[in-house]
Amino acid sequence: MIPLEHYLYLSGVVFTLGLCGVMMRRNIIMMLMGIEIMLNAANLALVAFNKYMPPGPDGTVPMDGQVFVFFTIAIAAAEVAVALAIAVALFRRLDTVNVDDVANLRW
Amino acid sequence: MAELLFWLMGGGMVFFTMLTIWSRNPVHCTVFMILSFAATAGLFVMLDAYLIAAMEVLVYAGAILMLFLFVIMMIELRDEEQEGLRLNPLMLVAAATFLLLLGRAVGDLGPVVQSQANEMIGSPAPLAEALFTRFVVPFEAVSLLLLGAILGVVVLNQRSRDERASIGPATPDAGGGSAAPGSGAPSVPGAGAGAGVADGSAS
Amino acid sequence: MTDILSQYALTFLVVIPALVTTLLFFLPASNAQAIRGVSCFGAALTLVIAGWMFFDYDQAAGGFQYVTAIDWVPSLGIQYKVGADGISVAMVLLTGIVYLAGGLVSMGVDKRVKDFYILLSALVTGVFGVFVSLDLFFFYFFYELAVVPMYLLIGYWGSANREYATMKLTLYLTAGAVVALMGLLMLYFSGITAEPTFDLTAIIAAVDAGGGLDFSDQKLLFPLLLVGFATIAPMWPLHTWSPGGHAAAPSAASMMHAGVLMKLGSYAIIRIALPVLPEGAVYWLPWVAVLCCFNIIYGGYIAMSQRDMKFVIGYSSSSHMGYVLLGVASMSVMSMDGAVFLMFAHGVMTAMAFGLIGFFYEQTHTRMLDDLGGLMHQIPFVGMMFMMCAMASLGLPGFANFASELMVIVGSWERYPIPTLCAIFGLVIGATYLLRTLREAFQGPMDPKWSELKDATTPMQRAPFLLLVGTLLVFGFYPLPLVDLISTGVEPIVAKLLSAEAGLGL
Amino acid sequence: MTLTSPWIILFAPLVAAFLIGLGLHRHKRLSAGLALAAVWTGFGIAASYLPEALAGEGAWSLTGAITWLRAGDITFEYGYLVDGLSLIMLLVVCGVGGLIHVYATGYMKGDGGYARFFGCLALFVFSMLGIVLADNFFQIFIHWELVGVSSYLLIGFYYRKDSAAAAANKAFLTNRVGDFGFMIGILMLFFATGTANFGEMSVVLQSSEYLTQPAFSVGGGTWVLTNEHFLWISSALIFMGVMGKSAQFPLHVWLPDAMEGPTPVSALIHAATMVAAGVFLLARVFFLYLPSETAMSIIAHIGAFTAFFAATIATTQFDIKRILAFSTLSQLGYMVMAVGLNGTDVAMYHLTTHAFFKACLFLGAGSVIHAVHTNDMREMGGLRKIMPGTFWTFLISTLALCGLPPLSGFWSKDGILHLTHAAPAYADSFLITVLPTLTAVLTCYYMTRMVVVTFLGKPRYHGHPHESPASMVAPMVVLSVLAVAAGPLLFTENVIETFRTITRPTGSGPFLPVHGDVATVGIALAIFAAGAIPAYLVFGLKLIDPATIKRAIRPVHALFDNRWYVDDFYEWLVRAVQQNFARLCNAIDQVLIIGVVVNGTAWVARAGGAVLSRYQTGSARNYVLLFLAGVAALLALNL
Repeated sequence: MIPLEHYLYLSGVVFTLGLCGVMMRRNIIMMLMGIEIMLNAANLALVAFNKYMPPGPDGTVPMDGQVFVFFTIAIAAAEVAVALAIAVALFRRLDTVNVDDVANLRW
Repeated sequence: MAELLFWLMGGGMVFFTMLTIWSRNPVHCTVFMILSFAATAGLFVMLDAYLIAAMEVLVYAGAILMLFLFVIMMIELRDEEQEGLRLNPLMLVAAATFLLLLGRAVGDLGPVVQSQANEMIGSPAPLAEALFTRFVVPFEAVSLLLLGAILGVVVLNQRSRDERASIGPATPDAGGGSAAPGSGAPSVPGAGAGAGVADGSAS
Repeated sequence: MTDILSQYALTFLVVIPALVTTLLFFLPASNAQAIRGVSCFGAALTLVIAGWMFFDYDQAAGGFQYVTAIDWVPSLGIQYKVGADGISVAMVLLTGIVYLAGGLVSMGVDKRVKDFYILLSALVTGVFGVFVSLDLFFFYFFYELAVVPMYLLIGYWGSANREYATMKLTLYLTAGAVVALMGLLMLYFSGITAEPTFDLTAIIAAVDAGGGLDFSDQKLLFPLLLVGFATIAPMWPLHTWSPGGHAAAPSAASMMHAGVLMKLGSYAIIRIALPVLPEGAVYWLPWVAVLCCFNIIYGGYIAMSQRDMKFVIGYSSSSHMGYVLLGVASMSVMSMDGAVFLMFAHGVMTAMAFGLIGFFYEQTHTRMLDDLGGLMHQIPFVGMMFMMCAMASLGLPGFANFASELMVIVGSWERYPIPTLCAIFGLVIGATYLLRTLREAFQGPMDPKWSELKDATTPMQRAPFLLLVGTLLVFGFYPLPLVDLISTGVEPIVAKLLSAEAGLGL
Repeated sequence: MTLTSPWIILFAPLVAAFLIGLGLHRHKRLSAGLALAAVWTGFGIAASYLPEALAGEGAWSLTGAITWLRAGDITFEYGYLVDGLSLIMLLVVCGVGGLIHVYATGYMKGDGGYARFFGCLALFVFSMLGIVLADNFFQIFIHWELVGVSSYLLIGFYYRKDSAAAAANKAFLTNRVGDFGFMIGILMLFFATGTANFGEMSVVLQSSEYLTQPAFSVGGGTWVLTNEHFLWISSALIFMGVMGKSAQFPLHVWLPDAMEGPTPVSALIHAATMVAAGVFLLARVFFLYLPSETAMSIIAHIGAFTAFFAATIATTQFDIKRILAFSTLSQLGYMVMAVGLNGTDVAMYHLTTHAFFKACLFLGAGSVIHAVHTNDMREMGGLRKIMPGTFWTFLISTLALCGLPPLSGFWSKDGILHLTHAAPAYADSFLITVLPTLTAVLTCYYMTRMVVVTFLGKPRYHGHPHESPASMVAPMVVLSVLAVAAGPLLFTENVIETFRTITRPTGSGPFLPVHGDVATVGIALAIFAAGAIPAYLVFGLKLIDPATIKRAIRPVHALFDNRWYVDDFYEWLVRAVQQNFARLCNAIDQVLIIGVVVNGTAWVARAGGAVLSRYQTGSARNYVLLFLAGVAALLALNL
């Protein structure tokens, strides 16, 4: 049996990789991908937690972890749709998807 | 057997993820990401989350990443924008620290969870029951969210009449969407940035 | 009819200006005459109700009367609860008088009349609400409701330097309100009552039953309420918003502001801070008495060095509010009666002063003493009224201000002889700057450039000033009814303070 | 009827003032008539008490009160107390006042503010009568202030003249300074004795145990102030009010300037009644001063000094009304001194006679001014022929003021001079023993100078002066008759007894009868000769050029001419000290409170915003990094 920690370590490593992707790539689409990776890592942790969750008083295991993953996926879908739309709009307007060129939101 | 499978899937997941963030070509990235997600789906199966595993493949790999591909194709990134990972020592240190802390957190995991895995939780029935009873309000909320996202996407990419009439991105966008409050900002990047700065200081 | 009135009189007071506000929304902006008519009619109606309450309030019974309570959010202990004791009735009467006078004085406003009157009546709604609320939540709500329209009134209709003045005023008052809100919330969660409640009467009842906070808690909590409310009072050194704000505001706004809004602070201290935290009050009030000296003396001297008439009156207001706070701090029936009475008298007086200055400012476009002079000859009615106003302000017998200041002085002498000496000396200072103002603006030879000035000649122009000066004279000559009325509200509070003091053995 | 009529005396003028103010001012004659009616009604009612009062041997009094204010356990009453003392004062105020009202109908004819003038006069009469009738300290304070304001209104009657407005302000403010002390004194007394009512307070103070009780102690009993000492402090503070109203040094500065008002005002307020209110108050509350040597001596010395001081200034002035004003100051000094020397009755007597002849002098001066349109004596002269009525009444009053026997001034002033020598406690006090007599000589000097320069000699006036109308001359005639008759005729032994019993509480000194024996008459004549003959020699016969004298005594003359520089000192005080202090306060407010505290807070907020906004780079990756740092920090904190 694989202990929970293994899944969590795996999830942490993948999350950090996603984070590196977000931080170190300048292409907005690649940053989005990094975000998706992070979400996915979190999903893995949630599902693993669900597997190792103590059963409730009536003996059944609550499915909260999987429900959360369900929501995460749905929200990720929505997020990606909007974010990509923004990316497209950005490209059309400014002819770039490089975030360093889009630093207007400063003081 | 289970161990082997775990190391295989987990290793695959990490490996493909690394390739995803490393590759210069976005299309390759997308493909590696699909593979990474497939490995994740395998892990989900190992964790008895069959429905989630199916959704992972269908929604993530099938739908979301296809969307990425479409957009990447549509945008036709120029070469200099296809650059890969830019290693920044500060960021690397930050990521490493974060990883360390995360590891410590996992190591310190208290008695919140049991060490023994639950058996026989793979049926989608309890998941559905939870979704439609306790989580029915968030569930409905998500449907609204999706609707909003659809509308947002449509609005964001709606071209104004002027824009449609003229050709190319050089014409001002007369408030085609809610994305740019300073409608009429010229699409030349530098000038646009200038207008944006002006807006920012005014607000 | 009378039954309905006595049951809902206070609700009417809050609702009438609110209704006026609503009604004005639907009137066409071009029909200025109708807008003014509706506003003044509403104001007159509130004055009639307030006047009726003045006569109808059962002094023998005392306590809160005309109480109406409607549950609003029962789970949080919020209810719409209004009621009036002697202090509230006096303040409500003041508000009614100043509202009507302010409405009449503003007949001359011709810039966006509709919006002006909408804001004015919204402000009055808030003021009436504060004076009659017995629920801390609504108290705070109305308090903010009174402050916000002022921002717009000064910001749009104001005169010189209005942006700075209105920003400063609003920030100050809001900051004060937030500090007070912190205090109110701490009170709410402090566990005085079994269930957290905003009901002031329930809290006071619990305190009276021996369930008040510990002395150490009261010591911490009282300054919050004090500073929060004293900002609008305004107590030195929190006063600097007031002269500039008054000076920049349009006439009616200055009148409402100096006349009524400033009284919210000291009213709130008397209404909430003292009865709920009597021991904290006993501990802190001597410090208030010390600050009062600064208000009185220092405010007076600053008024002396001003050249702008509105600034003179503005600083004199902060000087006079020193008397009010001194009266509150002295914890005797005489002094606190005097303080409330002075709030009333000063409200009427200062409303009149700002109304009069506004009257000729519309024509001269200057309020600087160096530019004016000899106006008495050209505008004798306004001049006479201003003279009476100045006389009232410097504490001339026959005006209500004298009676009230005398009460404050007599009532404070035993407890705080030195601050009272300052207060008496303040009368000398007051006479100095007011007479100087009077002389430089109205007496002496007249500059020929003012020969075109028009006096207030029509009854409509004179009515607000006659109303105000008449009030001052009536209560100045025979203050007994009003003072007796105020006493019914003040006596229980003073009794609480004195027993708290005895309990502390300070 | 008798019980309510004091209210009528008091409020009739107020009603008149209100009616005039509320709309009757358009009808000039009606306004004047109302004011006249009000004041003469008062006189009539007061006179109706006279037989009863004289028959009552001093025990007669009328009292009544209503509650004006009450709060807690303190009640302010508003009442009246009519006894012999206030009755005399009532008669003086209403009688002299009434005559001056009549005079004013002629004097003010044609003035634009005719009705306003009578309205203010009526207001003044109300205020003054309130002082006279008051039965407690708070009421007297109220009317003290009201008198101040009616005086302010009347001095500033010609408000378009800058000097008039300034004089009015000065009068009000000087009085306010006096009232500052007055109020403190009242408060001290009120809380020490527990009552503000004169009758009750005197009962409290009469018990000797009360006086030795400690009023309060400081430092755990190391420094105990007994009621006796407490009392002299408070009564000295009360005297501050008197100094303001009765223009005693150093609060005298307003009275000469107050001559900017119309002449009837000067006569009524600044000679006959209001300024005498201080003396009246001293008599009324004499029970305060009786137990205290210190307070009495303060009063006596200040009075004596004021008398001499004002007389010296009067010798150098040229403005006819100013001379009279300084003369009034001087005579008030006499009265105050007399009170301090335990001679309340003589003080009140002098007050009464002085009211007659000084009012007459002012009216005469007004008549002259009316005729020649100037106040400067150097532009008068030779008016005797043209204005015989004015001249003769003026002369009689002058002689009365100089104390020439057997005119009324002789009897009253002699009584005071007599006191100065009969007080053993002050036998070695130069101020008390020598100066009053010297002042009497100076009085004769400057009054003779005035009469000579104004009415005798060659005409120096411009235009065509003529005698004033009957409405103006008649009151002067009546007053001069009174000035003559108030000596042996009016002031009978009976009235003196009444005075004495009322104004001399138990334990006061022996009663000194005023009687004209040969020695007294001789001294009076000698004083008159010493003052009048040099004046006549210099100004009438022109034996010596006044300029020569002026040169000879230049420093002294400069001192007198500049009013001993007191006004300059005050001016400096106001200009240099007070105004600068006000500016300092304003600077503190602007710089420290508004500048540092208020705007400082705003600056800190702005600066903080400016600093923090640097981290708003707009680069998404930076935000991620910061976000990561935040999460890491939270994690690290939790582990």
